[in-house]
Amino acid sequence: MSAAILVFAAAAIFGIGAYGLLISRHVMRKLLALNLMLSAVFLLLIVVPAPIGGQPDPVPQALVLTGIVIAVSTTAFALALMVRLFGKQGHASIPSDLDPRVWRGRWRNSRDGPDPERNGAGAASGDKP
Amino acid sequence: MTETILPWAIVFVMVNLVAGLSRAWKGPTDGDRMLTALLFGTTTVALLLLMAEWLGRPEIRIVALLLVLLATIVSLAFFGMPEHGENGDDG
Amino acid sequence: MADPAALVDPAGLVDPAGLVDLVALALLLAGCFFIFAGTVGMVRLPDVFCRLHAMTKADNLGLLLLSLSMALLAGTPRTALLLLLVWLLALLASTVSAHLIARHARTRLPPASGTRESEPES
Amino acid sequence: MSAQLLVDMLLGTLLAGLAGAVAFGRHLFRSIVFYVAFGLAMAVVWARLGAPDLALADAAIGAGLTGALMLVAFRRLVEIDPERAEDEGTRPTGAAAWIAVAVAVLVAALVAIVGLTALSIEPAPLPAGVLVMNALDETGLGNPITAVLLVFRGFDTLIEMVVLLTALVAARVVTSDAPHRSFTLVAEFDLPLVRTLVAVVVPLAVLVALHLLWVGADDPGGAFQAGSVLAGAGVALMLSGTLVPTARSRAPMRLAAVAGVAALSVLLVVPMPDGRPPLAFLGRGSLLFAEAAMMVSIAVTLSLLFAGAPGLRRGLQ
Repeated sequence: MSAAILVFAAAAIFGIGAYGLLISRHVMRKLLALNLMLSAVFLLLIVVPAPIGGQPDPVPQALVLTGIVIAVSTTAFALALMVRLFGKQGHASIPSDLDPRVWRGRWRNSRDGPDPERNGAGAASGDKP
Repeated sequence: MTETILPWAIVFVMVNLVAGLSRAWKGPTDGDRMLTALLFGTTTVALLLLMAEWLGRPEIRIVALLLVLLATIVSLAFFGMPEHGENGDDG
Repeated sequence: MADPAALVDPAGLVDPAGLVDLVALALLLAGCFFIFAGTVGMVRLPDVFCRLHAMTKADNLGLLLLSLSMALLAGTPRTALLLLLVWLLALLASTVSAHLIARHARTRLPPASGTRESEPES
Repeated sequence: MSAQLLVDMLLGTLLAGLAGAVAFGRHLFRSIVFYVAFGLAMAVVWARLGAPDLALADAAIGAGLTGALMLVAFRRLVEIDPERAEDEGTRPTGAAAWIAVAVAVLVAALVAIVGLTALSIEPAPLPAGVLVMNALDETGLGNPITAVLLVFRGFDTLIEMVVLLTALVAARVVTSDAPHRSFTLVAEFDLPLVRTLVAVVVPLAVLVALHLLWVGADDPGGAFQAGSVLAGAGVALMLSGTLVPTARSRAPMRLAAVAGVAALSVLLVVPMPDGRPPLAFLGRGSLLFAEAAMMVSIAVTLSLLFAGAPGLRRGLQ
């Protein structure tokens, strides 16, 4: 019963993370959302297999344990990338894949230069000190 | 005692945890939000200590020890956070 | 929230083990009360400084009482020492954190004007 | 309703609510704070589920390291340009937002269905976990997770360590031409309280890490947990200005970063020609050696990743 509750919680967290990943444009928000989804997966990995001797199955536990450490290291790398991106383009957003305006903008971009709807930030500002 | 009352104490502490979080949402300043994280940390430690007794797993106390050891680094990282764009307005 | 049947056990008052349980229960309830007080302070008080003041003290007292209760229940000196260490560290952590947060907040809004501004009655 | 069920429901709701608070809402800083709280709540959930190893790792990483990492990265953005640090650009609205909601609901439903189905089907007669528990005596270890990490899936762990190292190298490439700034925040003020804190917390964290390493063979603990705790201590040292990032990396640091991969590969490969299982040729001693090397590597890698710099040196304090 409590396993089912936590499966529902994991599903909700995964869904919320997916929503955040799709809707947000700030890289850090996307990273937070990705980390949420990751936690949901970890939770599922531990909750779903049948417990052995009152403890969760040790094999997924070992996987999740390494996963937690790997997740923080990749997050650190992604954050370093984000800071560089911010310095280069003046904002830390990447266009959302869901925005039709961005689709139009991309299409126009590929045809005739930068997209005016991005406030010129993407193209105009150089590397800030 | 261990069987009957501890789980209810855990529930009570958790309800407190949730209630305290409203401050992190409302703010209004960054300091308030960090303060909630601090409160969350202390209350989580209390929760873990109760759980260690309830579940009969002494290892959980080491988890609580770790939490209090390393909880401060978030405050250290926060200290002197410069003013930023939307700081101060209610959300 | 307490189950009354567990308390009025007549043997509990004579039996030293039962007495320990009773003291532990009293400490547990007191700890819960102070944690509750900390939460109320957190939610209701008007500004950062007041909230800091209320929360750090009430919560750490609550944690102390809870740790004492748990130490009594566990009943081994090793656990009691570990819980004491946890509490002392929590005290240190919240002291430093509260200091840092207060200092940070003071650079933003000077305490006097800040408090007066946000006090509900003025 | 039993209190146990109530605790689980509250925990589940708390987790989902915290996740929602991270993903929704406009303030990035608030999302970061809620993410820290989410990490703490995950540690509680692991403790509740009877997985203290995970709770230890998550207490060190989720509650301390990740939060500090996010805050410091956010602070860098604010330092470069406070106006645009939280700039989201235009968020999708209208149809696009509804597509996101639909996808999220669909994905969540899928996860729930898969999870519940997996819960309801009959478990395999001999899952890997049971095999591990049955063979635990042969390994001479008491902690099945350590046994899985080092004995049964040793090569897997080796690759994990390589991934960790790769992240470090990649981050170094990314930040190579960026100016290395120290964390001047707390250090600048030289607060006596912070010095006291560091003087207490860092030795204790080292002690706890060594304890976790030592008992890891039989009780909850091990290289990953101990390494995370040490990394937390390293982060505390950096934030207080005792350690300062430098542009030059010195040999001991590099050696420490590769120690885990090196020790693990030697210990995994050397016994192979004799047909003995990996890590078997020194008994428990070799396991402890491998774990110690991994602990140092994890601690140094995570600290350097946090610093965003190739090296560290002692600060002025």
